[in-house]
Amino acid sequence: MTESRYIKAIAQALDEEMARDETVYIIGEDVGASGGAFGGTRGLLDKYGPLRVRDTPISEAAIMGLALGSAVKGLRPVVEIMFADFLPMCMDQIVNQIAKTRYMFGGQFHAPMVIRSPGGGGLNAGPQHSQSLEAWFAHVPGLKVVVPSTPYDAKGLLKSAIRDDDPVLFLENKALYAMKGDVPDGDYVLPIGKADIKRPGNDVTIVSLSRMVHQALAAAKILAERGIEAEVIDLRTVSPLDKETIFASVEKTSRLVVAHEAVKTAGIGAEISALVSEEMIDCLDGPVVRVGAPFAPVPFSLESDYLPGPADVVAAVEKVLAY
Amino acid sequence: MTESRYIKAIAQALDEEMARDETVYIIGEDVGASGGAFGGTRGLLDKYGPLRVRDTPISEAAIMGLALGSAVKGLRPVVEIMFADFLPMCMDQIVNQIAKTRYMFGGQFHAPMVIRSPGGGGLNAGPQHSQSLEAWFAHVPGLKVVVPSTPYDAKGLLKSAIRDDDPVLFLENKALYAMKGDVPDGDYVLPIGKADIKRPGNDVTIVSLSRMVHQALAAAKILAERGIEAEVIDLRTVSPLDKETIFASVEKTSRLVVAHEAVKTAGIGAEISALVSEEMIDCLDGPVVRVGAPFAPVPFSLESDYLPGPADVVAAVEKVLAY
Amino acid sequence: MASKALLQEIYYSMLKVRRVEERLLDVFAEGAIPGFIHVSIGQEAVASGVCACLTPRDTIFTTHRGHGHTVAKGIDLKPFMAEIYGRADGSCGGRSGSMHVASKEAGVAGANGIVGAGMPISLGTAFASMFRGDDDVTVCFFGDGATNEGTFHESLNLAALWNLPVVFVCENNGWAQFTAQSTYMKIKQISDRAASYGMPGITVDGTDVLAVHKEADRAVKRARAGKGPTLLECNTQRWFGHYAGDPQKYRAEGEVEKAREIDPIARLETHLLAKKQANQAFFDATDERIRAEIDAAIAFAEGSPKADPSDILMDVYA
Amino acid sequence: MASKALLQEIYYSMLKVRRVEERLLDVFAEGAIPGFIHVSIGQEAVASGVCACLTPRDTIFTTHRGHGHTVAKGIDLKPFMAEIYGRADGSCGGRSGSMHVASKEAGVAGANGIVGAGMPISLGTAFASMFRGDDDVTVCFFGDGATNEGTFHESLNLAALWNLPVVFVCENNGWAQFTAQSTYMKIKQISDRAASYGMPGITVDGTDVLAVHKEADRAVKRARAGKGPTLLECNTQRWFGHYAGDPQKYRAEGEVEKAREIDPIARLETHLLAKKQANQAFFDATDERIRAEIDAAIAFAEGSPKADPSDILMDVYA
Ligand SMILES: Cc1ncc(C[n+]2csc(CCOP(=O)(O)OP(=O)(O)O)c2C)c(N)n1
Ligand SMILES: Cc1ncc(C[n+]2csc(CCOP(=O)(O)OP(=O)(O)O)c2C)c(N)n1
Ligand SMILES: [Mg+2]
Ligand SMILES: [Mg+2]
Repeated sequence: MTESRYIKAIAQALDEEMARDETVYIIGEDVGASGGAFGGTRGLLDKYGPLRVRDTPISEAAIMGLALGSAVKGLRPVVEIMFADFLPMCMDQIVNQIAKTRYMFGGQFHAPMVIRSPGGGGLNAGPQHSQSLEAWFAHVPGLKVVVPSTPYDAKGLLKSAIRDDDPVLFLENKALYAMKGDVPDGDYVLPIGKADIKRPGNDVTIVSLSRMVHQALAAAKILAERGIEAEVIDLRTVSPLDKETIFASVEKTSRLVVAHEAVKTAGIGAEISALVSEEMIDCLDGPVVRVGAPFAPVPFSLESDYLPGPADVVAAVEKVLAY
Repeated sequence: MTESRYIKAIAQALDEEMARDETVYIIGEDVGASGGAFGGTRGLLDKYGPLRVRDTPISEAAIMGLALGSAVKGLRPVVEIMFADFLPMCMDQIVNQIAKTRYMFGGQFHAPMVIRSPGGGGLNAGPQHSQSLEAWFAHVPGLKVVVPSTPYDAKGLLKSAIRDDDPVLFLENKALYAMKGDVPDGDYVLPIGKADIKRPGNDVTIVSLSRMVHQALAAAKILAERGIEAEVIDLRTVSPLDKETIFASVEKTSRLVVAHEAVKTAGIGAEISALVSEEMIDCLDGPVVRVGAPFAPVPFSLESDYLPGPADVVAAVEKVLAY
Repeated sequence: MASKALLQEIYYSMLKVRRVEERLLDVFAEGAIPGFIHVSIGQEAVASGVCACLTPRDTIFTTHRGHGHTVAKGIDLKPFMAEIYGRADGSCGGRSGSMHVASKEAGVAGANGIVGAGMPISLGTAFASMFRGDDDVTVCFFGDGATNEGTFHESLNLAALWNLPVVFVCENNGWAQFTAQSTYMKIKQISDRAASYGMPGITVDGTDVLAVHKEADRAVKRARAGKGPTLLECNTQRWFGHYAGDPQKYRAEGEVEKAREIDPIARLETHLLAKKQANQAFFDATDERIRAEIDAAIAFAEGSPKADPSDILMDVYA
Repeated sequence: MASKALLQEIYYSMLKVRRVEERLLDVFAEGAIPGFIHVSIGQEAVASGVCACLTPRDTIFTTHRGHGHTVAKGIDLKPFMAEIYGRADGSCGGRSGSMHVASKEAGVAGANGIVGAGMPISLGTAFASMFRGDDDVTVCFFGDGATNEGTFHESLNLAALWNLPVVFVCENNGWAQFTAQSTYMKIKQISDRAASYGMPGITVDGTDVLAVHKEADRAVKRARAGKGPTLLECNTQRWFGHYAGDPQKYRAEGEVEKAREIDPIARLETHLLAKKQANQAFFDATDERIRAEIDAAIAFAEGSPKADPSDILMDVYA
């Protein structure tokens, strides 16, 4: 166990998986000599050489298609897209090609590949470099979507993603890259599709993901001071969703708040709320309240006002409890 | 009032708006001499000439950007993208450029433009030509998203969309193109952002959109035979959502089913369900049940098994009522 | 020079493509096939000339107009036909139909319904060969219209830069759907675009299968030898409409008739007869053999059940 | 030949770009600016040489490295600076910062954070001129790295095909972020790509403002006269890192020093002195004037309040 930053945990996962499986390779803009815009691939070019660490032109669609074709032939590419906001540049390849490959070709071909890309705000990077787009991809059959919130989770989930036989969109979070946490040195994997209870509690369930997990935990602390014990569930994966863990918690608490950084409208919180309404409305002792960003692009200067924080989560819990 | 097909109602709206406002022009693949892949622009090249009806290369991103730049300069482009499944080819232009123009530039520029594109299944067009992607765009601030279900609605809403000062994604439905209905010959507009009660009823609310409205109406007929009066709400617009009309109906019926053709998971039904849970859970006399496609690409051969139909809506209503 | 045996093989391939699509037009008109189909009749020399240079281990990517390439690459006609019929025994389980026929066995990594989308993917199978150090080659077929998609540019640049073993075959039939080439590009010769990437670009008469084969062979050998990609433009003619049933009202009077005068199969017959490398009896026997194969494939497709609705979620994930 | 007045104007423009960005580096290092900034120091001849050919009615599009173009196009420094500071009086209300500065008044239709995204949009302002029959011109600036995006290809093809009044200015500084040109394209001269579209392509020494101005003038006049687009490649040098604070470890030893020896402003000074079109006193006075303008702009930005949080939903829709 070593204390490590989130971005280093990612680099470590990549390193270990490349050492373990020689079909794993890295591809993306500036992933080589410079080790990635955020350092996620640092040291890998020197260690694994230019055949397995591929610097590319600024050609997102070609990168994504290339990765797909190589995956179909049995390689395991890990693509880096520098900001999740650039995923729209290769949206057809992701949605119409990669996600559909196994199904469309009747299982003849499949695409074991990982797309790493950081989303989220907090760096004042403005409207085109701060978005949280996980809800789109949760609407796309054939993709898995992973959203780690800690260095430990990032490493264990990335290793699982690389070994997965389906394409995994691995959405990192820029504002978490510098976050430190304990990370085992050796091999371990965390299951894709399983949520994690980051804090147990009996009074209210807060479902969250990525950076927002930390806001939820901060909120839980404030609530605890008031005698309210919140259970904080970190989804870890938004597609497929871990209904079981969510439902078990709501069964216990009867109260649900869903908190994410993405725009609230048509975000993944809506899906979770709808699932609970649909399948266990009986258990609810109040409305399901969602916390998310206002319906606007991420503003440069007003970013801190825009992004939801612990106070918003606390307010949401209060609303549920006031019922 | 003339009986007209849905696609003809669209062509008529375009014609009338081009006659009314000389800044309106048409741009897209095969929109000129051939009148569009589905006939939506038939006759317009002859009438308005090649400056206002622009056949393009197969270059979706360039088309979309061109439309944006011209809108910024005061023109009112109506872009045709042949299938909604191709919107991912120009996703950056739609999401990062068009939708953000007004906000990002502090209101200095805006993008009064319409993107017409047909979605939906029913033509056995397979996994890359049958998708319903409205939920993605409802998650994008700055866009409006319109989803007409009848020839009358299509004409009135398209005219509004063209006159709107914000970018409007106008999602037509291929399987409805041949549908006939009464359409006023002259000018009329329908408000964007207002839902329409296609059938009043007191027992259960069915919220739907596009082609699924007709499945919902068929379901309502079956239910009526059993003495259940369903209110069928046609959203007409999925962004912004008309909460008022939905809430008023649910207040009356206490029961809600949301039905769409898109994949159920993370579809627009989730947002509607979540809104109701959040703001009027008191009024509900049962779970909010969603009807949508299974979590798979649209299969070619199994399309009719895949697409939700009246029986699915009836089953959903039964589930709500059984509560 | 292509040998007699090879030319006879190519003749068989071209005629097979032709007969398969003629038959598809028939059964489509009868309503036996759901959805829509796009035929390549008149363009057979490209599919057959290029695929004659490939081994079963090589991979091709094709488009909405992909029957010809797929048949020429050697797909088993039975699952091919069953796929187009949307039946359970189709090569993709009937999941996807004409626009998405694929066959792992035959090295067809897929037709594609998105114009320009195959090019990026073709880089990847080629890269896998480089990565593994095998000498397999990838061929990516696409139309003239597709060369205006951004993916063309990104893909050719990357292929040239990395020296990937891929051949880009542009089947230039002068039309993109209902729109003529001059409406969507200013330049005439698409192979000129190769210079933008530092890649050789060649244009051949795509109705002359010998010319196609010769240049394809050179390009494939080049790729196989690790010398990098080539853009090969084959000028050809689309006899029928964009899709089956398209009346082609947008084409000038007499244009289609003129196109049909240039029959790549007849050209090859003339050549074979002149060179005494085949006679009418060979042509007839080949035709008979092909018709029998097609009959069997149609019977297979018609006899195959519809896919099982309970499998609707199968193969979304592993 | 550029007149003395014009050259003095260009000198002022170049020095202004330089001083503005030097000052931005300073205040950024002090932590006054949120987010990140990208400076174009060393590349001023492109911005100033090109923009000297434009009127306020003409429109430019630029990139993440857009301060130079925007200043050279004539933006009022006060709202420019306030925008980069993220203040309410910024030209975009502080909404977007350095990567998205725009000014309707100055004809800057926006910097853009997405590489390659400005090119398609620039087609549209050009098309609007054609549509209306006015003689305004659009200039789209982008980097060498951006020429590998699919949008480059689609945009140049469409511009050439429709003969749009747009000039594509590729500012080739040899680097895309931390990666050298040879890593992402095989060809050396980007203007060669113009041939793919039937468009003239020209390469100039982008550190020689006279050369830039001469070719830009020709291209802009061509566009204004309805004769269509041009691809103008300006070879230049990036003195600083990709973003402010980037230590450029990836550059070879001595490379940055060598780049800095080629100073486009010093080159123009030498020329002006040799031609007796300006003297040291003019240079000094210009510098002083610029510094005062910048001081005023910084004071304005610093004095401007943060945007009002209650306006967060303003301008999402009309
Ligand atoms: C991204 C995308 N845009 C548009 C279409 C619609 N479309 C299908 S085929 C076609 C024309 C293609 O022309 P070309 O590439 O020359 O191929 P051909 O049909 O002539 O074989 C078009 C526009 C599509 N399928 N995908
Ligand atoms: C679509 C997209 N991909 C990648 C990036 C990240 N990025 C920002 S600038 C840059 C390099 C651009 O190089 P070039 O076009 O040469 O411009 P320069 O920075 O040299 O002015 C990259 C890769 C981006 N902003 N957008
Ligand atoms: Mg063609
Ligand atoms: Mg550069």
